[in-house]
Amino acid sequence: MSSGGPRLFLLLPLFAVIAAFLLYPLGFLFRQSIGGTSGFDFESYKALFCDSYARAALIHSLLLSSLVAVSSTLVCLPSAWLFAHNLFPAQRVVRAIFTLPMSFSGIIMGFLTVIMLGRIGVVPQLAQKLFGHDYLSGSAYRLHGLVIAYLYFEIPRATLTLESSFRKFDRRLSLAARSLGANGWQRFSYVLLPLIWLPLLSTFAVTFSASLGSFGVALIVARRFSLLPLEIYQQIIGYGNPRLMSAMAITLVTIAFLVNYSVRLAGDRQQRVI
Amino acid sequence: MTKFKPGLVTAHLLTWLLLIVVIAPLLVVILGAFLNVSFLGLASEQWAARKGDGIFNHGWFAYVFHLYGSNILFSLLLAGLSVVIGAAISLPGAYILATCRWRGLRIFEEVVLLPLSIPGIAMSIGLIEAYITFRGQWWLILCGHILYTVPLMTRVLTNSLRSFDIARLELVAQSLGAGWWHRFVFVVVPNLRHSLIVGSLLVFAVSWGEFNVSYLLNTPLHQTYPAALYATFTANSFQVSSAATTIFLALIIPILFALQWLGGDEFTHVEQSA
Amino acid sequence: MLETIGLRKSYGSQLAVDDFSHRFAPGKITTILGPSGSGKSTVLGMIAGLLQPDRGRVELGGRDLTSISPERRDFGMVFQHYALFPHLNVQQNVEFGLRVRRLTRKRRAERARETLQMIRIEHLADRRIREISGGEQQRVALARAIAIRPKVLLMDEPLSALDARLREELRSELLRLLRDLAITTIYVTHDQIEAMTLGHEMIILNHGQVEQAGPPDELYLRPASLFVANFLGDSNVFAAESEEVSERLRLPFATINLQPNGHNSSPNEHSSRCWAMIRPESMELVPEGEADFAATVESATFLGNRLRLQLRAAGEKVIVDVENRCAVSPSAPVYVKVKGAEVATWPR
Amino acid sequence: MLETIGLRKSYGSQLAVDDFSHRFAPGKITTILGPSGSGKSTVLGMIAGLLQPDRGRVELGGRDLTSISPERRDFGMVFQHYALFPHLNVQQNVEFGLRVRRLTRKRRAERARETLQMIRIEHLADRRIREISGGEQQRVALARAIAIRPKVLLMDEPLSALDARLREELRSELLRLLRDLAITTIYVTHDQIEAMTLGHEMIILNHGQVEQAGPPDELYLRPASLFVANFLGDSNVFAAESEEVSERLRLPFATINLQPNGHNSSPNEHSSRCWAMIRPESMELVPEGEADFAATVESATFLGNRLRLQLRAAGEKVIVDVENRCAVSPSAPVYVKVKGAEVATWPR
Amino acid sequence: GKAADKVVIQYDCIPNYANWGGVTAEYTRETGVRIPPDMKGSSAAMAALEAEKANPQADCAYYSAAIGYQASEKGLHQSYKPKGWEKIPSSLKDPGGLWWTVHTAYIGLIVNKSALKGKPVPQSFADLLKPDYKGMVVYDDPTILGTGFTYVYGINAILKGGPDMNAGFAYLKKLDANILNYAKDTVYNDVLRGEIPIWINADGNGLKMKYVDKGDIEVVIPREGTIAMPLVMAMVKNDPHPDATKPYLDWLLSDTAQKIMAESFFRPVMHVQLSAALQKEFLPESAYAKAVVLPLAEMAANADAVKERWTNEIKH
Ligand SMILES: Nc1ncnc2c1ncn2[C@@H]1O[C@H](COP(=O)(O)OP(=O)(O)OP(=O)(O)O)[C@@H](O)[C@H]1O
Ligand SMILES: Nc1ncnc2c1ncn2[C@@H]1O[C@H](COP(=O)(O)OP(=O)(O)OP(=O)(O)O)[C@@H](O)[C@H]1O
Ligand SMILES: [Mg+2]
Ligand SMILES: [Mg+2]
Repeated sequence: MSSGGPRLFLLLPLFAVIAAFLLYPLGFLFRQSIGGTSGFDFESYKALFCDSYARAALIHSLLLSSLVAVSSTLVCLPSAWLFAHNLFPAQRVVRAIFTLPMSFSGIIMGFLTVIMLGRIGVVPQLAQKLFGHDYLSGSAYRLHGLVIAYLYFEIPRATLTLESSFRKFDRRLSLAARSLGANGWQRFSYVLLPLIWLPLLSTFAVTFSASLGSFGVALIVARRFSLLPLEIYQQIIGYGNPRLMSAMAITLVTIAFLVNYSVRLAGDRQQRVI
Repeated sequence: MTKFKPGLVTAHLLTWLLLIVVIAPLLVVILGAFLNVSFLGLASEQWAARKGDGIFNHGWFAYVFHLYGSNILFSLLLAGLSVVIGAAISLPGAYILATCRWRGLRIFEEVVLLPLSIPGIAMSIGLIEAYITFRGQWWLILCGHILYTVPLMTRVLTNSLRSFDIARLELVAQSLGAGWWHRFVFVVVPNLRHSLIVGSLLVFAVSWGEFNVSYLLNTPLHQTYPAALYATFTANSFQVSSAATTIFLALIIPILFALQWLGGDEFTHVEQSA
Repeated sequence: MLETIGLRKSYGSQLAVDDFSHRFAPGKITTILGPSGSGKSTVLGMIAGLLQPDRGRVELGGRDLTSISPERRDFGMVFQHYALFPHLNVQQNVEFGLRVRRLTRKRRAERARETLQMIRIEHLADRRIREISGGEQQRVALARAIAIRPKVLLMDEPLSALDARLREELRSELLRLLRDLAITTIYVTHDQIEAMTLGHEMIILNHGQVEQAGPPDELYLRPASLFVANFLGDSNVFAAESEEVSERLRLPFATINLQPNGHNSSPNEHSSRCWAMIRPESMELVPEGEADFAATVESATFLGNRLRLQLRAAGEKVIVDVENRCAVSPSAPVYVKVKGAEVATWPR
Repeated sequence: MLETIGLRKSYGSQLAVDDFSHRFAPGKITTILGPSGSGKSTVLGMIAGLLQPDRGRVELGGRDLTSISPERRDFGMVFQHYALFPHLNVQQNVEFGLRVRRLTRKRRAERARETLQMIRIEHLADRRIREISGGEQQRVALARAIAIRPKVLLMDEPLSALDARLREELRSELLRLLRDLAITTIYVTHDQIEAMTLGHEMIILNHGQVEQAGPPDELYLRPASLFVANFLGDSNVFAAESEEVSERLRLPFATINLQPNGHNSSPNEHSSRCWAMIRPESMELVPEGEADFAATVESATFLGNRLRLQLRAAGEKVIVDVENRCAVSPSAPVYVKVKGAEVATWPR
Repeated sequence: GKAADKVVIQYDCIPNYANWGGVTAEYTRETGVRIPPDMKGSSAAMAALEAEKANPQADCAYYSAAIGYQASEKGLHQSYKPKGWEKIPSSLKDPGGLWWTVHTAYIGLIVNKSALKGKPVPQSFADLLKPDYKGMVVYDDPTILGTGFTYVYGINAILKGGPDMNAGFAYLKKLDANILNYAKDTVYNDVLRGEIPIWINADGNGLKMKYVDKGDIEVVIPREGTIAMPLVMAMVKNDPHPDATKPYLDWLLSDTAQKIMAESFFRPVMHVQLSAALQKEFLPESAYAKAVVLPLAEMAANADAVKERWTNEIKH
């Protein structure tokens, strides 16, 4: 009923920004990746997927991101649940603290990781003092160190996404289930789970694409561990091959987009089903 | 109710654990900035900071301001501009997105929100490569930030517009004789005041901490504070890095707390994408 | 005078309103009653100009309004869900329409005051919206609508969000207020009592079409169709036959005298088969001698001001309302007399 | 037999329910009626075990249920907003309670079938929840609740989300069904007619306290308090005085004969001042001679099965219901007789 | 404008490398001209300059000689002969003034003894291959940092390898097993803190850790020998602030500047009087007996090839 026609021009600024700063650059990158206007080919992509090193970076990235996404989703599940049902003391403060890492750029995460889990990090040194052995020493530079760093980074995202989806869950349903004789576990498996597996997925998607993109952490801690964003970074600061670099970037974007979009589609389908 | 619930208890414990994990590194860093902690290793740059006697010492802050003061100012400027421009662009845009039922707009909205889910580094090299001629212009960094913050603001606004069913209010206003301009000024904007505040804080925080997009866009003269942080992490001693980080936190923490107190539910699932 | 001529609206394939034509008596209240989904809100939307009719037009004093946008029609509107402006307080809400009409702050204030007084909520003037109850919110919504002195007042189920008791209260208040105001009012509801008590005139909609229009008592006493008979109030409907001498009507379980009263459209010539509708209150329990038919009580439900009997007469279910103190024992035989003057019939 | 003993619940400072004690007749329907916020849902919640009472207890057949968690009470529950499981279809919803009781798929299926048949919605079995209408959803919710053969059935305003017409339909269906099932049922509503028609017994709650409990007709005809008198049905309440010879009652505008009928609690000794309540249907228009008092008609509203007159007698407002065809002209004088036997009085 | 002239942009101006932090601080103190820190390594700096050819951002750049030479070949520099230019040995400057040395350093092993956790201090490149040092050794990524490049290129010469460089790469491949990582940025503080036990880098940095920052550090010139690494300045072509830059470049060759560099144990290219105490802290000349001096032209010519080979053979 609100006649959109005359007001559409209000959209122009937004459109301009997106077109100029998002669509054009990405388009440019793509063009570059397939070799510009003059006869194009997909050499760079071939290189990316076949050349052992680049492929390793790609695989590492995917591996790390999925690892982080899964673990962060699981780790934050209980807290999110508590928050959603306002069961935690001084909830606001706690939530605020939880959201801290979100605005940290990855580099701070990296720094913190080194400080805590480096070869002479706080944790190993405490361990040394307490147990006489420097447990976790130098783990910052290994895969699990990296995962921990990213995890730290994803805690707020995961918690908030999960919390909001828990909040959306209608508690009357679980009351109804109770009145029908469903015990805690049955309520969880028969009612809660079927209704929130999608939110779980979307949490996964959010954290996944976030860790896929952030290279600040890796910049500092990733030692012998190459990641796609790092490669892109190296390509641009050192002597790199612009085509390959563009290809890498486009690949990153595509993956992130696909993951998010497919989850969205799944969501819509369930909406239609429910 | 009053019964002992093991699940609940473990959930609480886990949350407390997470809480510690989140806070501990920050405490270490903040202490490191004020105290002459030696067990984390020696500090270079003796020639730079006048070490106070005793364990307390503020010299490092002076040093950080001396070396990176300009970056702080620049980042503040960027954040400020991002907020203003972001609001100016997002407000009308969000209004249309939330009120027009035209099919095409849904797709456009997806595109607008894209930057929230695709890797920042991809966008930044996109900007660099596409606008190579402007390389080294400081406003290219601003563009990077806008590209990242406008979707955020837009999302906050559309969410809250939808949450209070702006369409119905507009109908009433219309029946009371208000044309679309009146409706926009007297109905839409006033109802968005709160969301605008929240959105601005969010944008400010994100822009202040943004690294992925802007790092590569930095120029020698114009570097964002996170970039400076990175510099301190690599080049300066732990104490200096800590001081720098502490300065970063000093700005971010109040904002995040403010957000918790101001932000209603419709924002929680926006923060996650920050 | 407000008039709609052949309004028609369909959403996609589905026809929401078809050929809605009516002349709304000036200064009077017309209620539109119909089941959910019958097109009431759609009609209102088209009159307000918020919806574009596919066909037909709306005229005010002979002037076609089609091309006039809603904000320039000066129609007040009240919605089911109040839709008060959350960022304004009560007074500011009421002033809104005046503000966009560029009235001076002073004039606005006094107009708002007197409107609030009229509705007896001046004490709420400075409250925030979320600080007042549902009933009060509805009053404010009304105040906001009439403050602009609308040419026409449109209300879409204004009370249906309130609980039963509150609804009654507000209903009688509205009655007083609207009749005093004497604004041409169109009032959409799906509550019969509301429709009958408030309306000078009543329109019954079904599947987007007007079933019958007229004063409430006429619709109730002389329903023009089976639908109206069933939809408005409770009724017994029987397949009947009127005898040649059309004074007598043969029901499945009895034959009764029909005093000719104009209510019963004369059954068509060829056949004398017809539908007969008898209201529960149009029958009474009488001594055996005077009865039209005997029946047994299946159940008796207490409705407060009356007692509803479920009777069975020759296999047919019959509901009869009797005095609330009347003592009947279930499955006892009772003798019923039909007030012949109150039977309505249609050819079938 | 289900019994509650001194149930009490407060939210923070505010007392929601206080000292709620009642023995619920086995196999019968008890309706709880009260204004919004009077504590109805809270009572139900405590009986279901979803809320912990601050004090008091719930007993079933003499067994204290306090320590038994809701899921092990075998109480069926129907919520105002159905709360159907969106991810299950109709049949699966109905089967849910049986599934968690570990019935075999086959037994579940047939039990579900017969329940659906009982409620006459077997044709919906395979539909998704969002594909069925509100009324149907409510039926499914009911089916889901009774499928587990509950010891007690609890319903919280099951119909209030439906529109007027649909509500009536479902009400009469519920009536049939519940009376057939003969499960002990507690039915919360704020709709008087629902409460009176469905309930074998009725409890009137106000501010968390029981105002009166008993069969509907008793509550209506012999209200124990002014609140009940005003809340249940329409009534005229006057400040009156009963004369020494307590057969006569002096109203502001007339003096009437009270046939002693036990309804009117004898006014206390010291003073003879009392409240008198007269129902609109307890008065009738009569020829001048037989009248208790004369009055003038202020307005007449058509209510379908009756006509409501707003009279004024010696300055007092009096509402009287008369036959719907009765012809009265506004501001005409009328003569009214009070059915003395139907007047209720309380000391004031 | 006025304000703009108050800064000079120097690429590769890492505060903790060759004490640039101190040097620039001193210059700012004297003249008020600001030289912001810049974290690019030599190669990164060259890459940036090339990318910015259209509108240069930097005024001058600091390289390890070979990269500086290469950059000049790419035509990224403009000719400038700062005061005292003539005093620089001709082998250490471009006759056209496209680059010139400011100080020299030698590749050595910077060892944080406490971080060794009791393991013996390695004395030679050969020692580094011992499993003892697994995950303890760091050298700079040659594709980004000049020092790293100089080492990767020079190790072959030290090991008496032929022009095919196989010897060097064979060694690096073995060393790879013990590498903690290939640093993309200076790890000065990581070494000082003990985060990194062994860093193959300019000896000057190590000595500074030892004497200035009082770290538990030992600087070892490997038995096999070491590589002389001239570090050069160059003025960028079409730079934004030439007027501010030239005085700065002059000043860098002045006694004050050279002394400050010397205080961080990078050997000044100019002859400056150093205090006896400072003299003692420098390693004895004898230590550098077996220092190899690499032919810059050839080095520059092969630079890209070597970097690529390193990337393919070692890093992957
Ligand atoms: N925006 C819409 N899009 C599609 N169909 C619609 C829309 N609005 C109404 N309809 C359909 O048009 C018909 C009439 O709707 P309308 O809202 O006018 O009925 P109503 O009488 O107001 O119902 P209710 O009493 O529930 O308000 C309904 O069948 C409805 O499904
Ligand atoms: N969760 C709660 N927290 C605080 N107060 C509550 C809560 N639930 C109910 N109350 C208060 O307790 C009182 C009784 O509430 P309850 O819902 O039982 O009333 P009700 O009769 O069911 O009202 P309604 O007819 O609107 O459902 C009300 O005043 C309500 O404000
Ligand atoms: Mg409607
Ligand atoms: Mg309730």
